[in-house]
Amino acid sequence: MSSIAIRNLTKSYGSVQVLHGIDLDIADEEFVVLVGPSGCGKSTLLRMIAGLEDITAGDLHIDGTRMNDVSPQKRDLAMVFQSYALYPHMTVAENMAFSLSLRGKQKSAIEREVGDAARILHLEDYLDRLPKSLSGGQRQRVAMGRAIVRHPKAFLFDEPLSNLDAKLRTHMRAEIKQLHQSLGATSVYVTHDQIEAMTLADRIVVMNAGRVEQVGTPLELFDRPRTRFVAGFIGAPAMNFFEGKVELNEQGKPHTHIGPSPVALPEGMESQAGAIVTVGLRPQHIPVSAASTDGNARVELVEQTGCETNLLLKLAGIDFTVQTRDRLEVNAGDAVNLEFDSRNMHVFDSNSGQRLN
Amino acid sequence: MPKRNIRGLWAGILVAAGAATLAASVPQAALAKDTVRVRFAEYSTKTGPFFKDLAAQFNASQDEIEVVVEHLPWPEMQQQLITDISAGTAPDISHMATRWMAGFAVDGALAPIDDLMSEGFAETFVPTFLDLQKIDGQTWGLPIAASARGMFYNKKLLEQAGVDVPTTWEETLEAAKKISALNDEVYGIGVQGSGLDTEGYWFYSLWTHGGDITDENGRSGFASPAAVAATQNYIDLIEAGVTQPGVLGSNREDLQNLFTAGKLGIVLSGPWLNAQLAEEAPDLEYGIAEIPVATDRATYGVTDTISILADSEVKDSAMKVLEFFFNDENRLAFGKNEGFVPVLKSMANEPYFTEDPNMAVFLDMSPVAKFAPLVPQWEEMAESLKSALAKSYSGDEDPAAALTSAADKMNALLDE
Amino acid sequence: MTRKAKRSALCWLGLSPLLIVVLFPYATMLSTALKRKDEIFQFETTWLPDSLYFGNFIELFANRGFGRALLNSLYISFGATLVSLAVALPAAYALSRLRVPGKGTFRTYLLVTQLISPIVLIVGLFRLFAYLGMINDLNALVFAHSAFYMAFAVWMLQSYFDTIPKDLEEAAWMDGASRLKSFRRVFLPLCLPGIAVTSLFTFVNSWNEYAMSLTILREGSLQTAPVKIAFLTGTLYETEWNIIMAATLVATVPVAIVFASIQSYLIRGLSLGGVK
Amino acid sequence: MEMTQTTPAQASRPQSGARIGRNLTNLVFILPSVLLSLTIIGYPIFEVMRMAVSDVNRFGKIRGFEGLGNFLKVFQDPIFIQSSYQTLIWTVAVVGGTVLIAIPVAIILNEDFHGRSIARTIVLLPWAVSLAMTALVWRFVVNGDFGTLNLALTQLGLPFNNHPWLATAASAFTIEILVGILVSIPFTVTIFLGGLTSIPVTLYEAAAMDGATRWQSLTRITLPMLRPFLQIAIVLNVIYVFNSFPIIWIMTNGGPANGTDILITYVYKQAFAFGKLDVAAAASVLMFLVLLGFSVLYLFMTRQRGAAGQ
Repeated sequence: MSSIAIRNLTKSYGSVQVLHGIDLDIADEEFVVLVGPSGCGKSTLLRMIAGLEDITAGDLHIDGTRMNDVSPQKRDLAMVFQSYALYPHMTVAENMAFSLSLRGKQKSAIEREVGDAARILHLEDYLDRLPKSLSGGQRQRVAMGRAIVRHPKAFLFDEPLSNLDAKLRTHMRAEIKQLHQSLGATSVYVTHDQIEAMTLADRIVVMNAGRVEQVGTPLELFDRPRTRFVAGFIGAPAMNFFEGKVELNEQGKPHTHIGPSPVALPEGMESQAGAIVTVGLRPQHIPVSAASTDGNARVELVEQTGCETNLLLKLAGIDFTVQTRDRLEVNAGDAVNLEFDSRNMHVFDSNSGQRLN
Repeated sequence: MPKRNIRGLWAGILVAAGAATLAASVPQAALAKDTVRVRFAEYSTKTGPFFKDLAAQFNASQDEIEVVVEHLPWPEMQQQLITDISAGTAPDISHMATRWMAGFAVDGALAPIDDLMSEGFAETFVPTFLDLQKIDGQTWGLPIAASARGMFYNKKLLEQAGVDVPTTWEETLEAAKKISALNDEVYGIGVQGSGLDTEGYWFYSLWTHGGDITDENGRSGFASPAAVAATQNYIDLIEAGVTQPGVLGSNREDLQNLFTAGKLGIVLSGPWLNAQLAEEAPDLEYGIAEIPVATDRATYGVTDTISILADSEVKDSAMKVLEFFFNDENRLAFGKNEGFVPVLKSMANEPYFTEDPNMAVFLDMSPVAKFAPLVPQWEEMAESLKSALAKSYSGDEDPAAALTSAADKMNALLDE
Repeated sequence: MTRKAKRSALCWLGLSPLLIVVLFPYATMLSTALKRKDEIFQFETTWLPDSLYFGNFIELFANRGFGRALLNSLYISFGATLVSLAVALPAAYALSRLRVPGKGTFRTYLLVTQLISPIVLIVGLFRLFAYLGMINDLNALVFAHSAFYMAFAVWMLQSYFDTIPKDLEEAAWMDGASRLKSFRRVFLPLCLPGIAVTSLFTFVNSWNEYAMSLTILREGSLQTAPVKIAFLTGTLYETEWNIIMAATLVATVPVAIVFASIQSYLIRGLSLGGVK
Repeated sequence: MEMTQTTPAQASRPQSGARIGRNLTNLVFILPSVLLSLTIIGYPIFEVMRMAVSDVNRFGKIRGFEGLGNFLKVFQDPIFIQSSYQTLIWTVAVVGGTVLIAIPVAIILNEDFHGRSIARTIVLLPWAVSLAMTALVWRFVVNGDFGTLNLALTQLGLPFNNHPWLATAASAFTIEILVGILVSIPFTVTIFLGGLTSIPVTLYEAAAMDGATRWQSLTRITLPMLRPFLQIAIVLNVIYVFNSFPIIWIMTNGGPANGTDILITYVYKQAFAFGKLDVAAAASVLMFLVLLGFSVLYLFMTRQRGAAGQ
């Protein structure tokens, strides 16, 4: 297994630049997830690592060797495609054995490897089938198996679960995680699904518009998103934001307003009075209680998920989402009380989007 | 509910198809006068216009008959005629090769014209040529074109090689050797090995060696000693390397083109080549002599026929058209146009034929002209002969053996 | 970019033997068509004519009626394409979408119609059209060609139709469109590429067809371009190569232009159709 | 030509009387095509069948019943046997050559390169000319003394000054086969290009990741995936080439010494030169049976193989 080092990697199509100098280090045996909205360049980055896209500028090192001009055949990486890209004219066993047979491995060795992979992936009964007779989940497993048998330097995953239904996706997610734990393979995984990113990754790389917004462990990203974009992207339901002007009270403590009511801001913020900031609060971090008659917010919609209740609220013309585990007896139109705790606040510069606290 | 719409769609298709068919089958307006359809094949680019013009003259000259002329290329003529006759859409008068006529007559496609011809008309023809149109005493057509064959030689090449115009096959071989030696791209004599009339080229040698197509018992003469000698004569030329390369790939036109380009010392051909040379190689100096001799003087007489079809409903009118075409003036014009030898007695004394040395030789040879037999299966016999010749010329098979199998085939066909 | 340039060079190099063989006859045609008749058979052959001579082309159109022949060919090819589409479209639709008794038999039947060369059938074909009074009728060729080329059209269209999801039509039915309307408004527009390709195949086949046109159209003014060209070869004692080459060149140009303009469309139509 | 699968929903629906009626109504869709081809092709086929078992004069008039006599005559004709053998060579060589050339050509034309559309158009060009014209032009090209082929070869310094290409059966047949291949390439390349564009790009990417070289992905991905297209190209080309008349007829007329005759030229000669429409009809029927046998066998075999892979 191997480490991957990416230095100032750039990609342009003609005059259009789609990746603007990416720097990233992936350690041996690490599971890194590239996440971001569609069009952010995450798949392009993955395909550049794979060698399927040319590198316009910058360097790619795998195990310390520069790989920019090495063809994908020689990079010894395995990839699981979104469409699985199973060879339709080969059986499951042949699909999995393909790379080994290309390398001229002995038949017995190939059989053993394929057999092992099939056992891990519960595919033993399907080895003689053609891909078209398999279900989506089985095809996905075959695609995994094709990668596993090779013992490559690293696994690359390009949104491998996006074609599966929700339940299967959760299940396969767990399998991939377990597989990684047992194989310890360096993995780069592209997805637009932040749950997948959170659950799978050792580290997450959040990308936006061809740039890396933040690299960190799932909890770092959740707890201390470095930019407003990351804050909004990670976490479900998405973080609530409201804008306000920073004011200092007599004690010199910063606060702002939502409508008429003042809201305390966290202390130690790198911000001057009068600056416009964006304040973020996760729905889980806004305590809510049913109010008698004149609560500060009005309920617009109630969503029950069984375990949690999501409330869509309006407060001084601003939409808020709040999640609570309490069984509140509220209906649309009712008034509720919200509390804003400055300890849970994420404050960003409204212009640059950079974190201020 | 979908049913109705399906019906609508179907009805639409039907209406469209019906309209098209209707438009297609509007009958021709009935004509008060007889329409005579005449079909010609083209000898040269002049043939079509010539007959169109003739038809116009005829139509202008009277009110009872309307001549309509169609013309077809030779290679398609036979197939088209067979197809037409089989479907009953044949013209009233059709041009054809005389060698097809026997088959057509035997299978009842042609009308005998003896009773249709007006008094004295038959006597205007050179008897040899009209006799060729007769089977079992009935006349099945008129000889529209007649040609004899002669030896064309390139004067300059003969001069350069220092040889006289050969008169025997032995002299021809010697002359051809000397001409071939002049230049890599000059060949002594052309020998035809493929395409239309390949067998005719062989007949020159056959008859001048004293052989014939059928013997005195009416059996095949393809394998007679004279026939083998005649074949050996060409094989000797080929083996001596004095012919054009690739005899088996050369058809009549290829030889003519070689002669036109000045690459060929000697070629055996017919009078039409005069017309072609005048147009395409006006500077070429050439002469025409009799076909070289081994034992006998001979030439190949070929006619083409124009016949009235058995299915024609206007045979009398058709005959009138033919008689117009065959009046002295029109025949002379046609003969001059295409370079054919006279078929009418009246033409024989025309200065055009007697004074031009390039035409006179053909006329001189007319008395020794020989003809292909008028048998229904002639085409098939000729095909097997061609095949035997190809095998002999290429050296793939002994000529005697090859010719014997062609003779067997001919005899079998004669017995059918 | 340089990589693509290198690849381009390799591709052209790989194709060059074939391209040379394809273009060679065209060079020959051009060379010969620009020569005078007496320049063709000379002691030394050359590629270039003594001087550029366009008389053959003028002769072709002014005196040989080649323009008329091209129009006849166009009429027949368009007609045959339309008629064969008119019958092949519903048949292919039925094969792809509907329950029809005897589908397998129909498929075998289509194959059987392709197994016999028209040349073999010429006598019967001629008798048929003679009976229908359609000798010397361009429409006879329209029907004959469409009958012979229809089977291929059905195969192409059916395999194309098979790739179009049934949902789309069903959606149209739910929207209240009748079967015919959904066929016309939803289905047909979707299969336009397939129809275009099929039309092209039929058109080209009809444009090039020789034996049937020769037999059924006897009148000079009704001949099609290939037949006209053959007639130029047809005199007994000589072939007018200069005129023939000019004619062949002229007959090629329209089709070549059509190819060039629609070739990407052609291949897209085919790939989606996936002739299977 | 593959059977469309009946969907389970369709299959499980009960066949009520109304449904059967509706199915019959659906016949309306295929009826026009059947009627059109039945009249125009069916009648001539019937004529051929009838003549094949009759004694017929040269104008197709039936003189009597012949039974299998015409077939016997055909089989006793050594030229028929020779032509059959040559037809086999002709068909196998032309179709085989076409496929072998069309595959790499299609693969190259499927690459993204400068001037691709020009190259594609040139490759399709032979399609724009009728076979008869192509054959005619090639007859001129290979003419020994005046043809442009020898002119070009001589200009390249090769000793082909006046080489007679059509003078031996072997050389003439080779030239004819090459021309046959040339004119079959456009159709075949088009079919293959259609097949190639239908192979998803990700398969090649997957193969590259699996370590396949370009050659390996060609032999192990492209070619197997082209198989259905290959099959259809082979079946259709065999039918067309087997029945292809103008090239041989115009270039050599079947000569020299019947060395380039194939069955269709044999039939043509019998019918229109020798006036033996009955023998020609019998030979045509045999040709038809051979092709039918081939098609059925081939389709059956490929379907079997396809089924075995499931």
